[in-house]
Amino acid sequence: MSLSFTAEELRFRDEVRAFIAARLSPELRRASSLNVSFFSDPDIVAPWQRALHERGWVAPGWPREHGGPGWTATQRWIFESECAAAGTPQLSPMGIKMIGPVLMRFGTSEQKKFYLPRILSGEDRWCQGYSEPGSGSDLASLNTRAVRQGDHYVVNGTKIWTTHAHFANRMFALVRTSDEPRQQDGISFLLIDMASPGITIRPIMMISGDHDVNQVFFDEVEVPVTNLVGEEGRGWTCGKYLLEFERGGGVNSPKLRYALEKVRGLANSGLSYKAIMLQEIATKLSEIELDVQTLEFLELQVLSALQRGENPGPVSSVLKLRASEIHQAISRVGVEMVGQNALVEETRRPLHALKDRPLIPEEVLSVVPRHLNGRANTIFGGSSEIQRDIIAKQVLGL
Amino acid sequence: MSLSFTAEELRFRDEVRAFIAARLSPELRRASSLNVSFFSDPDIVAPWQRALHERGWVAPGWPREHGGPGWTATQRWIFESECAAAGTPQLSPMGIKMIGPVLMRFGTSEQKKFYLPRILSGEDRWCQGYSEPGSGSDLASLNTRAVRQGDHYVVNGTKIWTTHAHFANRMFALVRTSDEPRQQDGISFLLIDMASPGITIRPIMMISGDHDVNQVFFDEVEVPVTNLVGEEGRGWTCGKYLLEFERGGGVNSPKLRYALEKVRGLANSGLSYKAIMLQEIATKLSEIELDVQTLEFLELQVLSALQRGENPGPVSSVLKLRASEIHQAISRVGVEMVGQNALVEETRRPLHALKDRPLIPEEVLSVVPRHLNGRANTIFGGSSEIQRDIIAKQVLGL
Amino acid sequence: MDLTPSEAQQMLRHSAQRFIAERCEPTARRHAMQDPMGFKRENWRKFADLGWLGLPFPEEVGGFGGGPVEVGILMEEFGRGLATEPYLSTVLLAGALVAECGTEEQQKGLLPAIINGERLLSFAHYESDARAGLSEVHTVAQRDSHGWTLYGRKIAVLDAVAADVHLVSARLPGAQGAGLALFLVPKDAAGVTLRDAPRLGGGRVAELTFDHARLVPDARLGTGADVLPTVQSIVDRAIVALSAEAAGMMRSMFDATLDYTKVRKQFGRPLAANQVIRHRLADMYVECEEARAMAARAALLVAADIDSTQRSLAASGAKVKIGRCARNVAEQAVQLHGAMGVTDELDLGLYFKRLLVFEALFGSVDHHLQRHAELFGNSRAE
Amino acid sequence: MDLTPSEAQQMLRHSAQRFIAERCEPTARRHAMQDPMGFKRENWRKFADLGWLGLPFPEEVGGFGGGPVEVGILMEEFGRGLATEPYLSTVLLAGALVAECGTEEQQKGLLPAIINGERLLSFAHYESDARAGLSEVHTVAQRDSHGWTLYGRKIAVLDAVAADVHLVSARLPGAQGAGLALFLVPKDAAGVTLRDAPRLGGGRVAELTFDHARLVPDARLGTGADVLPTVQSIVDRAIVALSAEAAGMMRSMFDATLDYTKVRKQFGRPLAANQVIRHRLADMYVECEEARAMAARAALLVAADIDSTQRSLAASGAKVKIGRCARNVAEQAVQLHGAMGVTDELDLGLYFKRLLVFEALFGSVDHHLQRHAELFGNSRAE
Repeated sequence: MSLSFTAEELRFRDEVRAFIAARLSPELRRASSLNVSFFSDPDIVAPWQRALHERGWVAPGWPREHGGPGWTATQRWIFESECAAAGTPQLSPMGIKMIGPVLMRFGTSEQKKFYLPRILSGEDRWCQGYSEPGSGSDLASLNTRAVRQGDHYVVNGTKIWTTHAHFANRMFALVRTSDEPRQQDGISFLLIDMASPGITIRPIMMISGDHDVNQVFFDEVEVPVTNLVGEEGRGWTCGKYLLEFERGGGVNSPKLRYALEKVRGLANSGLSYKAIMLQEIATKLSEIELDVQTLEFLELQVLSALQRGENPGPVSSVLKLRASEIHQAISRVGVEMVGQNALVEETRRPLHALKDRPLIPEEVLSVVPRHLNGRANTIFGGSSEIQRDIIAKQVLGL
Repeated sequence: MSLSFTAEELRFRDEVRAFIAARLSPELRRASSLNVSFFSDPDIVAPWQRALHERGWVAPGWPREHGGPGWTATQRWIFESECAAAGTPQLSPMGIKMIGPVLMRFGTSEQKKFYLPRILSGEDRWCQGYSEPGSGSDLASLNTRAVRQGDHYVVNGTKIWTTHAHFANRMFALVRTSDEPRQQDGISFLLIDMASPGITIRPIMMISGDHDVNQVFFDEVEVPVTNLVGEEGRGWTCGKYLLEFERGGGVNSPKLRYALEKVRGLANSGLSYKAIMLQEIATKLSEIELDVQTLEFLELQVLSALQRGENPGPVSSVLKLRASEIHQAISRVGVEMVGQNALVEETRRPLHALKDRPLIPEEVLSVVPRHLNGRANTIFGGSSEIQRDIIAKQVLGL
Repeated sequence: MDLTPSEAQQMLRHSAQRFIAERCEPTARRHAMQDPMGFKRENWRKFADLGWLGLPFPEEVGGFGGGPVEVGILMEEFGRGLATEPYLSTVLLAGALVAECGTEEQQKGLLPAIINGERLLSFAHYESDARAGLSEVHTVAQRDSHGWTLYGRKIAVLDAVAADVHLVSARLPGAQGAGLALFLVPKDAAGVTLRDAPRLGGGRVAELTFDHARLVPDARLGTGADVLPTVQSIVDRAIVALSAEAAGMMRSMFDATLDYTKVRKQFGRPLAANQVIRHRLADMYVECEEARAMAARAALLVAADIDSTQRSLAASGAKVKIGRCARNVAEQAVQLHGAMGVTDELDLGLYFKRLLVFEALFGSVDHHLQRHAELFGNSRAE
Repeated sequence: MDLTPSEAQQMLRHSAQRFIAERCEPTARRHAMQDPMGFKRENWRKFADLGWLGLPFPEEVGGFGGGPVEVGILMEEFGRGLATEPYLSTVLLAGALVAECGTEEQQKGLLPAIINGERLLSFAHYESDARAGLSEVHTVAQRDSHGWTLYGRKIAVLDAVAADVHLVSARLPGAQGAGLALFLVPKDAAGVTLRDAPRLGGGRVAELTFDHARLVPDARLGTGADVLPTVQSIVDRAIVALSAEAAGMMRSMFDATLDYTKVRKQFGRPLAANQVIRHRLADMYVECEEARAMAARAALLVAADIDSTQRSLAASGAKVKIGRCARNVAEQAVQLHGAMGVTDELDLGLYFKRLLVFEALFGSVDHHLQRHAELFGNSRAE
């Protein structure tokens, strides 16, 4: 057992560092650092994705045959760590980590050939149509209907919490194609062109003032039958596969470390009245540091199992649970440190494009919105309560 | 609204203080201070109860007609506070606060005339026969049977967690006298002479080494029918009344304050390496102090409602929940403060009667056993989980 | 010892509840929050009509002689309804300082106008390099034959945009050494710059810059004593009042959550059917009760004749205990609302943000915990 | 980067698991705990036979050249079975100090006898007025022509009653100033008094008093350098080893609780049917995994070639993180066992007490958190 990287791995790390140093402009770095949402704004993502695409590094987890770099698990770890440490923009996972893997597994060869390259190039921007107003944690109870008429499905209903629907040109969605005794059995997986007539988008504002999520309405929207992924009525299988990917596929500790370093930087600066001098702040930062170290090691254990070709098992719920809690702890201590500067509410977005000087320094400006948006960490993508249910059931066999 | 005592109340407080100063000997105070169990040992209690009995102060909550002092709620509060602050021995609640009130409410006049004075004098020492090995939180499922044969019930079965059964000469018990569709309906409330043939007591040792609780076995034990309290089959009503008393009747904050003051004394002494100098200890003590203040005010609100003749409602679960948690917080910080002196395990009892000098100072000796016994605070008398169930149901209407 | 509210106290609560129900229902509140001043002037006039603006002032100057308990009752109801009127800044901070430190003339000139709702004041004290200690003031006031000149910058000035007069703390260089003084600065005084922004969860907040700001000779509040102890006392009282407000906000968040979890269904049954959620609601309920108890206790103590250490202990204690409870109730309320909880479509987020303001105002929970530990240790050691 | 255990590491774990299953099942363990020495000597011989007593020593002195990772594997299994053998005191503390500081002669004289199980050592360092800092030593050793004389008192000496030799830290007055030295004190040396007591959750603990205790000239360990840095290093390594042991204990408590809540019925269904209990078990499971990860991480780091700051950070970090997790798992395990959990009828209480010992040994969790914050801040500032 060893925590050290091999010489080869160290060479790879240097290569990644050199790439980032060359391609991440100071403007892009600043804009990315001022991003307060879950995902970076498209205008930040686009130039960075172009740079990665030129190098073939857009989708670290994809196999070579589909345009991935064919990296080992350790290489992927190194890449994610270096990107996080440098504060690069975060590419939307909805194409690369969600629909991409689903298509590789369940898609027809036409679907793969058409969609996968467009994900890598950034030509397609995807959103996810899962939750509905009455079906949040209880996803299988969804009600959006797709009725087959000739070579089209006609879709009626509504999806909610649709992140970046207002930027996306495509949606993958779970829809009900029949009523079966077991709710899961009547669900199908459809790819929907967001330009289709009959789609309207209602923005949902976050308490921070951000516009990330939306409600999407479908009124007699026609979707070609060729846009069905997998078999009709078997969409739940694709959906579950994707959810597993959403929960477990992520490597979170490097991003948490980046967030923690930012807060630590604040603690060491006059912007927080040098809060690090206070024992309670210094020890809180140490406690969070230890939580990040622990999560990091748990993630490395998963990676090590993957590298050996083993299945790491249902550990993804553990990782999601802890990552979301740590994320909130980081943003919370940030708010504590900035004192009465937390009183100022800045709802204009994006922060990096503000023209006038805000009332509080730029480094402080993102602290409160990040904390507010961070409340969603333990809710979106399977709430902490759902994760504990899963651990009790799947890990502990209860 | 006012938190201040009236002149009359202040005079009463002085009277109580003078009494304690006169009657609480240094030996008794030391022995009481070294007591680590829930209840004081009988050899500590007896002399103190005699002193109180001479003055008519054994049962602060009892009405005058039954030998109580007829105090107002505020006077009771003052009395409890002063006793706790002085560290007097704690009289067993099982006679005074449990069976006494039940007999006043449900007993025959013969029962009242016979038993109540013997509670006050200390001639009778009671224990409670409620829980059974298969019936803890789910009390109504109890199985100990009492079958009527002529003018006797014949009791068979077993009770567990019977505090001080080995010191008691009487037990009040819930027994099953018939099988009804609703389990509660077949239960009766019996008074059992512990000297009856067929009773055996098995000690149950605590993890601290203390012997407080027991399992009691009944093998064809004869109990006169005159020892039935209330109607046959209606024992659940008496039992519930008593549980309400057990949970809500208590005033806890003065005892918690006494425990906290002891720990604070330790923190200010060399025995904890003057732990108060450490910010984390000083702030922990402040946090607990604030918790005690809050509980105290909640208890005073209840008292104020009682004084107005109002029913304070189902608040007793809130008080029990918080008091037990605060108790544990106090004992825990004690253990943290004594450092490596916590390594020494002293299981001999009672601590005040140890003949040889123990390996660690006397003031430190009780810290770990108190912490170990304190784990039962959130379990006995209705676990914290049960209290939260009750709050959700009875207070929140869920 | 009697914790029964008096009839007058009950009436005060009822009138506050009526006001909140009528004028702070969600639509009206959102509307008020959009106002450039952060509140509606007609509500302020209503405050005056109801006698609230004079509540804590002595009867000699036209007030009603109410104390911390009465102020707590008002603030708790303001919290429940998330009122955005500048009661804290005009009445409880600046107004109280005028009443405590002002000359008779200054009191007569200002207090009646505050009480009848004509004039609004702000209290400008904190500076950008001060953490929470009230003595960290670098703004300087220089005396000359024409009056005073002020130099410095104040941050986190509550509701300054609506104020007619800013009450500004400053140091006096020279003879008086470490002493702190307060100055009445008209909003349109030369050399005063105001930069205003929305405040988290409602109301406004500003930065005030004094660059060679010229003031008349009697702009100084009072007769020359160091005002720091009074500022400390008024801020402690403000913390106690804010504690009651926080307890009210918590209760509203709890009630909303209780209702939501009863109605919202997942997996075919209400959320509140889940034991985990039931227990969490039980804990939130306990915390709401604890917060309310602690706010009432602090108000009663401050209302009684206690020394400054006991007063500071009561204020810091309330801030810590209620701060802890508030954080958990606020976070759990959002969590139990699920995705809806993080959107601006409910009012929950406004309460969440206002409770962050409670945490941030006048020193963090950790600051007050440390202060409590120090004062408590000291007071025990005596 | 590869976290797969080697085959040798897997074999070591299996042999430890076999030992625990055979010789540390509950009855045997209770029996061993009643022994006046706190453990069974035949088990110690078995330790020798299995090569565990030589595990961390270099091959030159007859050891097996194992490192912190291998020690961690043993300790984790010891923790699972709550073994009471004095492995920590004899091998990981005193033995390691002899190996690090002893002269070649001292090493040759002691290490083989430790490795073959013939001799036991204790490490006597802490004193009654020392909190956790390892430099707070007041015991004094005076040199004269006949050898050394020792004055002082040591507390919390683990397993001293079974030791043949005590390794005692002392200050040297005079020329050498602040330096710390270690002395080999035979158990029957004149002027040495041992008072022994049971240790919480198994094993023994003693107080050693040295009143004019006479020692031979070569009783001093090593060649004269200040041993404080080495003591610091060995204690850090001991903390890392104890962390693995704690992770093992936590897992056993968790397993027992999981089993109990599946079987125990209340209100007609298993306890584990309650969502509140299921979620709590989920959290306990996560904490067990976290503790195990953190113990493994610390062992791997200390095994690698890191500087003393990084080593101390790893040790303090493990103590803090595992201390927090252990407390919660231990408390919840007792709580979920209900009344049974607080009785001595189960072994749960023994684990609970041994985890208290883990918390108390070598400085509290708070102490190590503070130490981590200081070292981490410093190391970042460089």
